[in-house]
Amino acid sequence: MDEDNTAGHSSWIKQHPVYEDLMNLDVGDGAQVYAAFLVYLNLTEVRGWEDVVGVACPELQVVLLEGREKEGELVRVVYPLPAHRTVSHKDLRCILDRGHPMLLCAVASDSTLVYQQLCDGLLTPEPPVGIQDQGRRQHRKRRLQT
Amino acid sequence: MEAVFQAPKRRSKVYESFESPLPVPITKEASLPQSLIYKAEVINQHVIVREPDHIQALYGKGYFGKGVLSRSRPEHSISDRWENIGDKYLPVIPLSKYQKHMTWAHSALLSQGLDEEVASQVLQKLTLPVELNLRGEHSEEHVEEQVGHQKSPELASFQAPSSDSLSQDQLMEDVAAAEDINDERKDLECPEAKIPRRQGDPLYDPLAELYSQEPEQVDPNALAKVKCKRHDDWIVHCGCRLDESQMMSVLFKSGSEGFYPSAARGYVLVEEPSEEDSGDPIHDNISKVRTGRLVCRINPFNMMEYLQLSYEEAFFLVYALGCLSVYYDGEPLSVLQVWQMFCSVQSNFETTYAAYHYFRSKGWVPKSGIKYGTDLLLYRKGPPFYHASYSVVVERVDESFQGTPLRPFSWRSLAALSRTTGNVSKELMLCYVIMPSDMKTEETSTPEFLKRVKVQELIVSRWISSRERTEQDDL
Amino acid sequence: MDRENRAGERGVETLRNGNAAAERREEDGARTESDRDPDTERRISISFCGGAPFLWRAGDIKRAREEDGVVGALVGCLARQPRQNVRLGRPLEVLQEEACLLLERRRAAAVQHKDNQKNEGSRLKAVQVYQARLERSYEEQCHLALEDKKAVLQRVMNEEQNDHSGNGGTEQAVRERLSSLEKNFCFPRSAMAVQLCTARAGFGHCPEEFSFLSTDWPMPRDERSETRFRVYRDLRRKGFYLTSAGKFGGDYLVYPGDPLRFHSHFIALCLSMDEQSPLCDILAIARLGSNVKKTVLLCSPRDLSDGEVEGEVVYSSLQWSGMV
Amino acid sequence: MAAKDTLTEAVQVEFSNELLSPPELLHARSRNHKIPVKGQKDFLLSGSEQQRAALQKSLDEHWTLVAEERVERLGNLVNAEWIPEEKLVKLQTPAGKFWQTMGFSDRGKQCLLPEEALYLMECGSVQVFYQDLPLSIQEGYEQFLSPETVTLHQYQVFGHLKRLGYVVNRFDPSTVPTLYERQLNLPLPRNKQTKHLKRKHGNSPLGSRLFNKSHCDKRSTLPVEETKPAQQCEGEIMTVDPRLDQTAPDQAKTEQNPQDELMEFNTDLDRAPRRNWWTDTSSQVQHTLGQHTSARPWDFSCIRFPDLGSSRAGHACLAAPDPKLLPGALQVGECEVTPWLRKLNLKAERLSRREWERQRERDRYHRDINNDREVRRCRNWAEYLELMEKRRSHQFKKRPAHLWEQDVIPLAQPGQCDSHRDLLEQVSVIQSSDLLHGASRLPPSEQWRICFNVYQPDTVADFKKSHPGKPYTRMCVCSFDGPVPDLLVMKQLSFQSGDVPVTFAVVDHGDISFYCFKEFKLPTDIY
Repeated sequence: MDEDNTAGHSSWIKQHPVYEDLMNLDVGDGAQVYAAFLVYLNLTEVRGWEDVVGVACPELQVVLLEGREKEGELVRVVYPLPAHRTVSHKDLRCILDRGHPMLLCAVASDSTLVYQQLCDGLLTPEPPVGIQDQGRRQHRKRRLQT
Repeated sequence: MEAVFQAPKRRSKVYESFESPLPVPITKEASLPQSLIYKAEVINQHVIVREPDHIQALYGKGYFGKGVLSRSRPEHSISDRWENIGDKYLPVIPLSKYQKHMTWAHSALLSQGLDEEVASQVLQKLTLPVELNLRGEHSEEHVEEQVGHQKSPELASFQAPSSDSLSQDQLMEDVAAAEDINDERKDLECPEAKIPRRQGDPLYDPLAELYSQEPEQVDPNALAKVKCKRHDDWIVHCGCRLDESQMMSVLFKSGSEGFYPSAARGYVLVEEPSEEDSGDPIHDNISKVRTGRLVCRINPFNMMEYLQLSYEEAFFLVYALGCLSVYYDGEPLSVLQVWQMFCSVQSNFETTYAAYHYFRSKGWVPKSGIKYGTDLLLYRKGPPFYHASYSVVVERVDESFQGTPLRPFSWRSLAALSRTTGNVSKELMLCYVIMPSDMKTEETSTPEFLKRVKVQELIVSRWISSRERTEQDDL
Repeated sequence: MDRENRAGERGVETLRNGNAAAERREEDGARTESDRDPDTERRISISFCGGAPFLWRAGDIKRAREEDGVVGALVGCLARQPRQNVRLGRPLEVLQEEACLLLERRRAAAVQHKDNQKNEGSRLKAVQVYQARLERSYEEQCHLALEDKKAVLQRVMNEEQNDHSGNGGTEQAVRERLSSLEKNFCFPRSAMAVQLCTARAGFGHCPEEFSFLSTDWPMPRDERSETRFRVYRDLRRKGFYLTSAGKFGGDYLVYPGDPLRFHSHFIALCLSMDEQSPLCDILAIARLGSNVKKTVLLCSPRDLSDGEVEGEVVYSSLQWSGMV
Repeated sequence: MAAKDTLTEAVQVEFSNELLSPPELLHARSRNHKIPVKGQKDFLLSGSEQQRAALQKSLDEHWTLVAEERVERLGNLVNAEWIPEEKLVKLQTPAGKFWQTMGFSDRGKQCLLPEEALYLMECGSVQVFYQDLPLSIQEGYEQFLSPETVTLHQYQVFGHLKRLGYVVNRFDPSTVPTLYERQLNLPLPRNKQTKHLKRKHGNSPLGSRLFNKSHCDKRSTLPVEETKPAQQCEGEIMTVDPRLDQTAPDQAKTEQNPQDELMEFNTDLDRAPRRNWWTDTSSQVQHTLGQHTSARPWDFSCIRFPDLGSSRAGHACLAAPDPKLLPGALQVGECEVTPWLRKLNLKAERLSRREWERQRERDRYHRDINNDREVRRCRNWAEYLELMEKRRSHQFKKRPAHLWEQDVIPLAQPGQCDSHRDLLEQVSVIQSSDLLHGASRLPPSEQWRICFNVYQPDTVADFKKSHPGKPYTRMCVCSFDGPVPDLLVMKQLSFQSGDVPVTFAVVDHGDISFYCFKEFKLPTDIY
């Protein structure tokens, strides 16, 4: 390929107004902001989430995303984090205490994403398939504690 | 005692053919084109490949990188609903989505320095409905002609390239052309040569032919809840494909043949409410479109899929294979510059790269192991052909075989890793990168130190005494 | 045989200790359903072996589980079938946290055994008592074995009589055997049944047990064990049963009811609020949780504010998101 | 101690009230020996009567099992005595069937190690007395288990394995043949294995010696001067032996589908740097050997052995090896090999069809430099070099300056490799290490120790204490709350264990998990 081909053209990533918005949230951690943008794209372009917006979390100096999986559903907060980082329960609580169910999203340097769901309190898991009291599924209390 | 080598597990169905182990020619005989050097650029500290045929080659030969909008191979499409229009098979998107793309295009134009009015004008012209050739005897060029007939000459001239390629990069050029619309000379110079040809290019849907038997409309949410029959894992994790019975329960809609067309990705069918005031240009075209509600338009902000390379992948292409140029701010970087940049953006890059290089140079394909909580997954040949054999944690030690671990293990965390790995029929590997003890810290400022590094691999396995076999009461 | 009688038997050995408590008989677990006599309020004894807290007596183990939710892990050979690992027997190894909680609630006392072997006199006396007991046991077993045999013959005789077949000859033969049995019955010593005691039996050589003060509590109380304890106590208070979750990569497996009958719901990870964990570790255990259909529970005690003794514990549930 | 006494609360004596009365004892002989089966567990607490009843039933069964006491016929019990000073249990009546796999004789007396005695107590086979009074299981735990004998964790692992039928013995580092011995395949001297079982009076007890720190350095019975050099070189030997690498690729091949594309795990590539063992420099043998042994410990990579298989082998007579290289009493004189050579099959190797195919495939990609016309035109070495240089500089022009005209240049140039193999060879700059490499230099660890040899249950029938043979694995016992071994520890232990794998038994409150860390070399995959 000719050398001059790429030079000068800028990619749509850089043009994307949402990327600019995220960058303008005044969070110093560039890698985290980029991670947030990848997650934004994944949520909106691939998963069809609605009303996704970036918000700054000044306590953690990170960009979070808020949005709904489907229209009319609850708002969820997504915390995008480069995969090689560490995280403390305090960080997670800082976000959970905003009052929305939360997704923690690890972002690898090749843009691989792994989502985990976090919520406040003790959330009883779904009964495993094949367990006899499967029929009682609907009776169980989802939340034991709030 | 050495661990026994377990043969890699082939995927039960392989949907693509193997091209080449690495994205470089491996016979001297081949008459080599000049363009052996792929191009990547650093965008906010990440390595992105934008050139479609580079993406194609880097992913297809050696499985480097990941599509930023796809789970692995760059194969994202704007919609999972497609319709036949004449000879075209186009994606259908809701009006709201189209409007969102228009908003993006609009702000992109503004940030390019256009004033509000010009931007709106440009955009409006660009997004007028397109009449398609319903008889279908001709392809793209024919459509363009028709489009041209409808529009003013200026518009036609700037739309010609747009319909050919509508990546955002292109839009910017179009805009540049539109700005100079008065200067009739200039827009004719619109450089065809620079535009990557996409017509008939399988890149835009590399898997269309190969995956023809696989329905595309699988609800990802439903898919996420299917357990693999072979592995104690979710089907989306282990990479197995659904068998037929599972497929039936997962499919929410079938009916279409399920393949994407290979051309005309710049067009979209916008799903619009049919009650519209007559006289509206949109309405005029409705009758031409099936069901009267799908309107064909040009996507003003086409987010063509890019390939993102991990730092390790990028550096291997640069340093080991010498086939990648990494651009930063438009300038290509030297090997050393790339090294130093990656070292600064990812802590322990020296160590993780040493491990990556080691496995690549043994002919294996390492990919990110993040979904299992490890550093790397090792595939034989590549993810489409084999299940990953190893899940690798990389550690760094000096020659006294100790050192602050990159990831301090406890028996607890090791137990979790070992179980997680075992559940998906992979082996857990510890990869110790042994740094020579006389090595000075500044030595790692160049990749040449790798020549003095050694690697020790260990396989971690659980030995099952028969108590545990009988003790399966706790799931 | 009635209870009084048996208690009397045992009294002989235990009297020398001059302690009435020794006379109490812990009801055999399977049989106790009933009353809560004041005796059961007696403290559970925790003894230590290699730093690990153990419960040895069946009664203690039962009470600890049924009243305090202490599950622990049986680690010894099962008396009934020692050579298998599926079901194990006493002793019960309990978690440090279980021991701490029992102690904190004054439900248990940690005991130490003092070796008094120096005292030759008391040793000889103990040997005497032991041997006398053995001798008596032999005699009684001898007697019982004879009674058993007799009972069998008697039954045969009765059957013959009821048979009305009028075959007096058989009846006569049985009668003769019965009388010869009286004279010639021999119960070999090797046939005597002896008990191999599980818990300290009282006729051993270090009969004294001391409960000791918490200053001597042989368990480390660093920050991590403090965190674990506070989480344990809080989850217990919520009614959960807990066991160790090492092989699931966590601190506790959390059950909604007795683990004998219920599957666990959670893998609890105890960590202090500020502790930094590698994201990779979180991902690995969350994956494991999704594979075994359990929720991973991050548990952190809040910092104690002034004067607070039992601070709140914060829980966050980590689950497979279903998003891939 | 006195200080502690003052702290203790009032003496509170509470003995087990679990003593059985004579009728109960007699009755116990006829009790049920079945273990009730645990039913399927529930997931949710429903509070239903049915669920409550099921729980009660399980609990009742559970408490019956837990409360049950061991009752044995006196005639079936072996009596023994605990000797705390020696940390041993001596049998007072003849041993039972367990003698085949446990215990040892000391001056005609049958003895058991504390863990063996405790296990047999738990099994109801042995009754142990101390000062003429029987010990309860509890007293056994409290008295037998200590850092000087075996710890609680070690005993829990021992018991776990014994209950499954494994033969478990204490590990004695001196019984491990040195690597040198293993190389020569020398039979183990009898005394080396059996000294474990018979010991001299006055020694500290065997058990305590093995685990006693002060003794741990005397691991070897051989004089230090002799064993050390052999150990020093073990790492090198291991890697040089080509057979060690062979299993992996073979297996891969057999698993391959025949019509699968050609796949070759290239082991040559992995060990290429050190394959200079068998050369025909027999004439130098004497010289090389002398030089090295006098100067420093052996370095096997430098000791050359004569290549007797080669038809070019010039010397049919081998000089006597340097005596310094031979173990102890071994004497080797000059050796005439000519008659021997005649018996060797010197015919060409016969390859199977698949092997032929593979070789042909390899040849196809191999280009003979002599077929190159330009090369053939060269009349001398200088011209050839010139040609090569010219070609190289020609290629340079195509290469971007930012990659190639720098201090650090790429390892390979696109389009300049003949084959995948060539390319991989060019970029393979990182060597793999061997687990045993450098292990002999490492001081033995204080914290990490191998405790047990483990033999599989199916070998019990033929097991002989005097000739235990090679264990199935060796156990290192550790606590779940303790550290995970690092590479250093794994090197030390695998060195100490010789050719037997080491398994880590990790004890988590009575629950035991076993982990192995096995050396591995990922084969090179060429396609």
